Amino acid sequence: MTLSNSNVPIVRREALKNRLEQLTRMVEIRAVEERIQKLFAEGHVRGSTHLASGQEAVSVGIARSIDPDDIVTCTYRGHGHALALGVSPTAVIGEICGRVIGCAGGLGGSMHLVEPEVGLLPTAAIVGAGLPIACGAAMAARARGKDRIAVSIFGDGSANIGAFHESLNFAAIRKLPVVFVCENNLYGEYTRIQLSTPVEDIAIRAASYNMPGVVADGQDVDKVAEAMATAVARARRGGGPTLIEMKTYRYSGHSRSDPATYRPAGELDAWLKRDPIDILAERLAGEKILAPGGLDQLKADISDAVERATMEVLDSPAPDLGEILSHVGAHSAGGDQRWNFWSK
Amino acid sequence: MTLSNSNVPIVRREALKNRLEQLTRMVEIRAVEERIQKLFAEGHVRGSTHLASGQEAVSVGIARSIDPDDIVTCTYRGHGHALALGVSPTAVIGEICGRVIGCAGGLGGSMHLVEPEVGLLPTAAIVGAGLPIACGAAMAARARGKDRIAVSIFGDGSANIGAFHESLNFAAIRKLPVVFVCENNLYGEYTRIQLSTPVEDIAIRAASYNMPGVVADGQDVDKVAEAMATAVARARRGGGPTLIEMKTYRYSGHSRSDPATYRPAGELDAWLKRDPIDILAERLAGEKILAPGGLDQLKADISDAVERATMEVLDSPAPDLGEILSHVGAHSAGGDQRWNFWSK
Amino acid sequence: MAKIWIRQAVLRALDDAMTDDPSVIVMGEDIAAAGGPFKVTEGLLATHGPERVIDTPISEMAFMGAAVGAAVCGLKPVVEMMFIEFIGVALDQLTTQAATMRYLSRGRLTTPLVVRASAGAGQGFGCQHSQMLDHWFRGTPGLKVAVTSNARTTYGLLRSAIEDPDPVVVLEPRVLYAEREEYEFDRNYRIPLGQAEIARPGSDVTLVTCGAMRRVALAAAETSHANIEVVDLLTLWPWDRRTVAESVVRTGRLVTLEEAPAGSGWGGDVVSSIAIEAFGRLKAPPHRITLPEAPVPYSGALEARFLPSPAYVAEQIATLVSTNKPPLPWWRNAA
Amino acid sequence: MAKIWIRQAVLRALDDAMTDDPSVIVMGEDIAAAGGPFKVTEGLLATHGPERVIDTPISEMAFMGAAVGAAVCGLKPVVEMMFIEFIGVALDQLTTQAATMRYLSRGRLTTPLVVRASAGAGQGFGCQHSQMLDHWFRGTPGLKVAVTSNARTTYGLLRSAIEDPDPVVVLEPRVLYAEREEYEFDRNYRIPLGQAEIARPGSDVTLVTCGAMRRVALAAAETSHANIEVVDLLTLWPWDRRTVAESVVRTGRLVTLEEAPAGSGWGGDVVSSIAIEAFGRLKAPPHRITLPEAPVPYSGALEARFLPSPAYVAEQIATLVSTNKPPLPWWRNAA
Ligand SMILES: Cc1ncc(C[n+]2csc(CCOP(=O)(O)OP(=O)(O)O)c2C)c(N)n1
Ligand SMILES: Cc1ncc(C[n+]2csc(CCOP(=O)(O)OP(=O)(O)O)c2C)c(N)n1
Ligand SMILES: [Mg+2]
Ligand SMILES: [Mg+2]
Repeated sequence: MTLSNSNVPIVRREALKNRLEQLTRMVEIRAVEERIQKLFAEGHVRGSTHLASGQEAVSVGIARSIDPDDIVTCTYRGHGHALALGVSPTAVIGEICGRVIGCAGGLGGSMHLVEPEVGLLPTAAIVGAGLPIACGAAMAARARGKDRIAVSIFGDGSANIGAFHESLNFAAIRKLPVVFVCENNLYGEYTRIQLSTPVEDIAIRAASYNMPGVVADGQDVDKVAEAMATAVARARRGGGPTLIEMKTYRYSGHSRSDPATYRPAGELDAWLKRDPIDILAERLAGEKILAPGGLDQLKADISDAVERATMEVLDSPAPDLGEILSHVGAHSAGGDQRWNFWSK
Repeated sequence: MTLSNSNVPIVRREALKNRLEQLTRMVEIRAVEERIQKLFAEGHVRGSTHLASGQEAVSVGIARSIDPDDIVTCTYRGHGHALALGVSPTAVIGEICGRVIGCAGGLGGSMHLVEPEVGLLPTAAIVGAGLPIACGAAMAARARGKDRIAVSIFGDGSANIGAFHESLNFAAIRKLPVVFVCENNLYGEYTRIQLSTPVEDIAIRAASYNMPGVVADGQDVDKVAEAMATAVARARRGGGPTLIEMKTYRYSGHSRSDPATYRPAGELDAWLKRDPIDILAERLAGEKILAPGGLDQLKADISDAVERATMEVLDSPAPDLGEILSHVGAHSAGGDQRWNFWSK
Repeated sequence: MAKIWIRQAVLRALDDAMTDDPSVIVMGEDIAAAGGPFKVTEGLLATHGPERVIDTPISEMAFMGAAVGAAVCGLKPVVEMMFIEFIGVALDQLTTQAATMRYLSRGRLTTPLVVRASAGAGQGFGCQHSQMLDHWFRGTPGLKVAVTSNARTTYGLLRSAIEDPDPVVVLEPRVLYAEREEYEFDRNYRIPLGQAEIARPGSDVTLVTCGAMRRVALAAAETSHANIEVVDLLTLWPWDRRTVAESVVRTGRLVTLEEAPAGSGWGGDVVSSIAIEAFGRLKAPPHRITLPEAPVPYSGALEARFLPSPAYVAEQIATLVSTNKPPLPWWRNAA
Repeated sequence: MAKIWIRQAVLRALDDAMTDDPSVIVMGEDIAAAGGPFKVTEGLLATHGPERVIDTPISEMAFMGAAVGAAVCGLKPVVEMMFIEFIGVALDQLTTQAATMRYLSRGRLTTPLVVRASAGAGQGFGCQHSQMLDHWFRGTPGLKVAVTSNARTTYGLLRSAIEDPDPVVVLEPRVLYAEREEYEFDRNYRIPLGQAEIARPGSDVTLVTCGAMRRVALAAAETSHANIEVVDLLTLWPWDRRTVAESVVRTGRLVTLEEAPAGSGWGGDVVSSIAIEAFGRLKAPPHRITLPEAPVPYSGALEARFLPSPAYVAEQIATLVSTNKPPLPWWRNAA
């Protein structure tokens, strides 16, 4: 029932134009995150890993709104975005399990997913780091005379770091084609936004840069896409940057085994009632795109596919030890295989 | 005719309650800046020096509005603030000429004036550095159960650096007793504010932190003091921080020999018509505090006093070479002579 | 003796310091209500209250700088940088502001603050969360740098750092937090900053190390034919020249074991100093065992190879002792 | 040969690089319309236009990071950090992001960017504007560091740095900008990164140095009784082990002259490496001439004493050669 069972990022990305594929991808993201949680418990994931179950509509809404040759920067909470942008479950799970099959060959891990083919720069483990980098990508696009844009995805807690402020100002003054997407999932680590941020809507901070600031419903993929479309169009026609705040929620804790006991009782349940997958499934059912019982079938199919991907990963080898020194500089053994963003 | 010809910082500071002394001090600041410009030309000033002629009302307006045991952080453009807060012309000029008589014994130079006695921490040469430090001073005041506050003075260009954003957010979320004073003199180095900052009033950025943002006329010392009074009272009673933007102008270039050719014709002249010294002198004349011809006399007297201070400086020795290693750590020869901010 | 988690040593040091000195405050991200990302500050909030145990927004520049201001004005802030890499967005406040405060005020203002941070590799946190980065701080006039290596040194160094009148960086190898050790707390125990310790006496080789590498060195010494003296530097700046020099004069051989690539490791300064001071008195060339010049890999197999193992250290030392020539590192052999 | 200001060498290197390669852009504070705080970018805006010569707000994190993003996406940004200290608010973007980009993408993404900055002491800019700070960068896997020392090396290093496929920091001793020199531009001239040069041949002592200290070393060599070979490292990371080692083997003596305190200077790595490689082949202990461990003083008399003078260097070397013992630095003699 999945439309694209390709592992080729660009094919997966193009497939997102299809409504059903959008749902499929959201289900896939959820399934991958759940599998990763299990892989973590099984000892296959080292360090830390940051799940984004509950935030799937943001990922898919962004990915379907931009072109594969637009550039995206993102944080460690990037599994869903990577999958939505086109990275295959095998490449994502593979990276998180440190296998050669991973999108960074196992060198990066959960916090560092990457796929130049669909514009995804290595996701950054430092809060705020992606915002200035997106500004630079936008500068490059403009310098090349292309109408490509850059998107930077970050969390609510990241809106308090200096790089946020500097980047928004920088992009505004240079009218750069950037869309800043703040995923407001109400928490930065274990801290509720109210305890770190004295305003309710991050979006109002756009006013400090004379930039549009938009609040969007991050649980509804169509609302996400709608907000994105305006901002993307504005950026493409040279109108400058936009700040979009997606109101969303992460179902799990911040990372690894965080049980998220700091959340008030009932909060998670309330959000589960607005589950992004259910919202889209219901809409597609209404539009007769999804058959009755179709969602369950989809979930089962995807779950199988993710399980197959997981097995493929677990069967695949760890990177060769030579990799340690193969990609440090141009002098390294790996040599230059530089991606050309402007070949098309 | 000067009221305080003391060199004792705290005495100079207390004297500022007097209206005429406020004018006197502004005249003194102007005279010192002019003398420093000359000293620079004469080869007595090394490195760089940043004059604030034209901004005297901000300095005096702040100093008269706060207590000597409040804490102030400030930038390299700090001669006027240091003088207003109570540092003597000898100590300021002495520091700028690298003499032992300087307020930092000649170790710091023009960018690093200091006087713990009146709460002035070493002025910082790194843009934005003073804002977080002021937050910490405010934390210390609160921890000590004192109603002291901290004031951080910085420029318009500094409102684009990360530390500005982080500090305002930090102060707001902790309701710290800080007053953030932005001296908007229209330029950061050689760049007009419009080219670096996409909003006209820096003050509107306060909204990003749910903090009052106030625009004040920085050329009128009474308006400066009025804005300060509200913010200071709010801070003292636990109401949290305020951002005040002082609209002002620097008559000279950014530093040293910058001829400021980037300024549009007529701009300086327009500002000279709203000279802060003239504005206050006129008001004091109206209030019969200043006799007819009093301003000229004052200028002459102060000019003499500054010349005497300069001569004292030029007669005084360079610091002993032993100073190089005397104040690096507690282990250094200079030992601990730590100022106790809480002795009173 | 009780078995404790090493992270408890951090907690006890902070707790005792806060009890003994009301001017001590701690701040950082999620260190208060949540008890710390590594649970090393658990319970402090309840004991010492929200004005002394402070959760901050994700704003390293703000809270690092606030620590500077608070320190100048009479508090003793202990700042947690969760991962030492995060100070990459706030270095100015520590090395340029805090470290010059005393100087710029001719001794009238000081910044008695501590930056504690988890550091180092070994757990698969990837290349942006696994470095030691002591080279960003070492040799900065006005700043001290210490590295903990077990429960006792954690407690002893942290207490000294908090009592120090100047700014101190304390790096805590993250890999140690979750290890258990026999240790009985003694609240009067201190390790003076600037003082190394001989972790294991020996006569053939002086192996200078610190942090998580101390255990690697000790394990290597156990299996080695050479009689290895292990010196734990404890403070990287200023480091204990006398202890190292005396040991080297005794053993005649100097090897460093560093968790950093050679270009940024502390061994350059240590080896050069000893090579100068003990010129002509060494039986063999000094040798540095370091990381390869590469980011820290994520994958477990790679990270295990990346970090020196006891067997590798023992082998390197055996080659040095038997050949009197510095052995090649594994990555040059392999290539 | 024409006499030029050394700052003109920066300008020519940038101008020629921009002409030769349309992907080169320059950015920084006041570098476009105003021609640069040190006037090293004067005229570039007129020649190359506002999309390639970019004035930035005072936002080091933003424009340093923008350079990273632009580099990854095909431009070659040259960023001016007016004073190297300013990167203290933006270090993350260079050392943690740019330097790991190639690694994290297994060679598919690279960041060919240059950070140029004025650095060093000598002009009374005070302790927050007078450091070299190369230790913040040196030894960071994926990053190179070079230091210019005259008009020719400025041109040659900058052109190579801009052509390098990886990120490079180029430190330009500020004190040199305003000096004049005979120099004829050759737009094909390059100094390969990683290659040192013998600035003056000699037989008694190898004096390794770089940056503004090159002139001090050369002046010392002129007056010294010892026949001093002066090696200008040019690239501090990776540094040219072969040139240094061969020179030391020839002269039998190694002295470094560094514009940094010993704890952070590059001499630690150089001296330790040579002490290891040339073990037993040195006639005298190596020696490091460094700055004292203190912030850079403002006052002219103090700063003059703070920095090594040719006479002091010559004297130190004379003592080394005549006594075969490393001489004490002036501040230990004086105390
Ligand atoms: C500069 C920096 N400071 C702190 C951290 C540690 N950290 C990692 S994730 C995180 C919370 C971020 O919260 P938010 O921006 O809301 O993103 P979310 O995790 O909710 O997606 C923190 C503090 C970091 N990685 N980088
Ligand atoms: C982090 C940092 N970046 C750049 C500089 C160089 N710099 C010194 S003053 C200045 C302009 C500051 O402008 P503004 O904040 O408006 O203050 P003003 O000088 O007008 O008082 C700049 C860019 C610096 N000192 N620190
Ligand atoms: Mg969040
Ligand atoms: Mg200004």
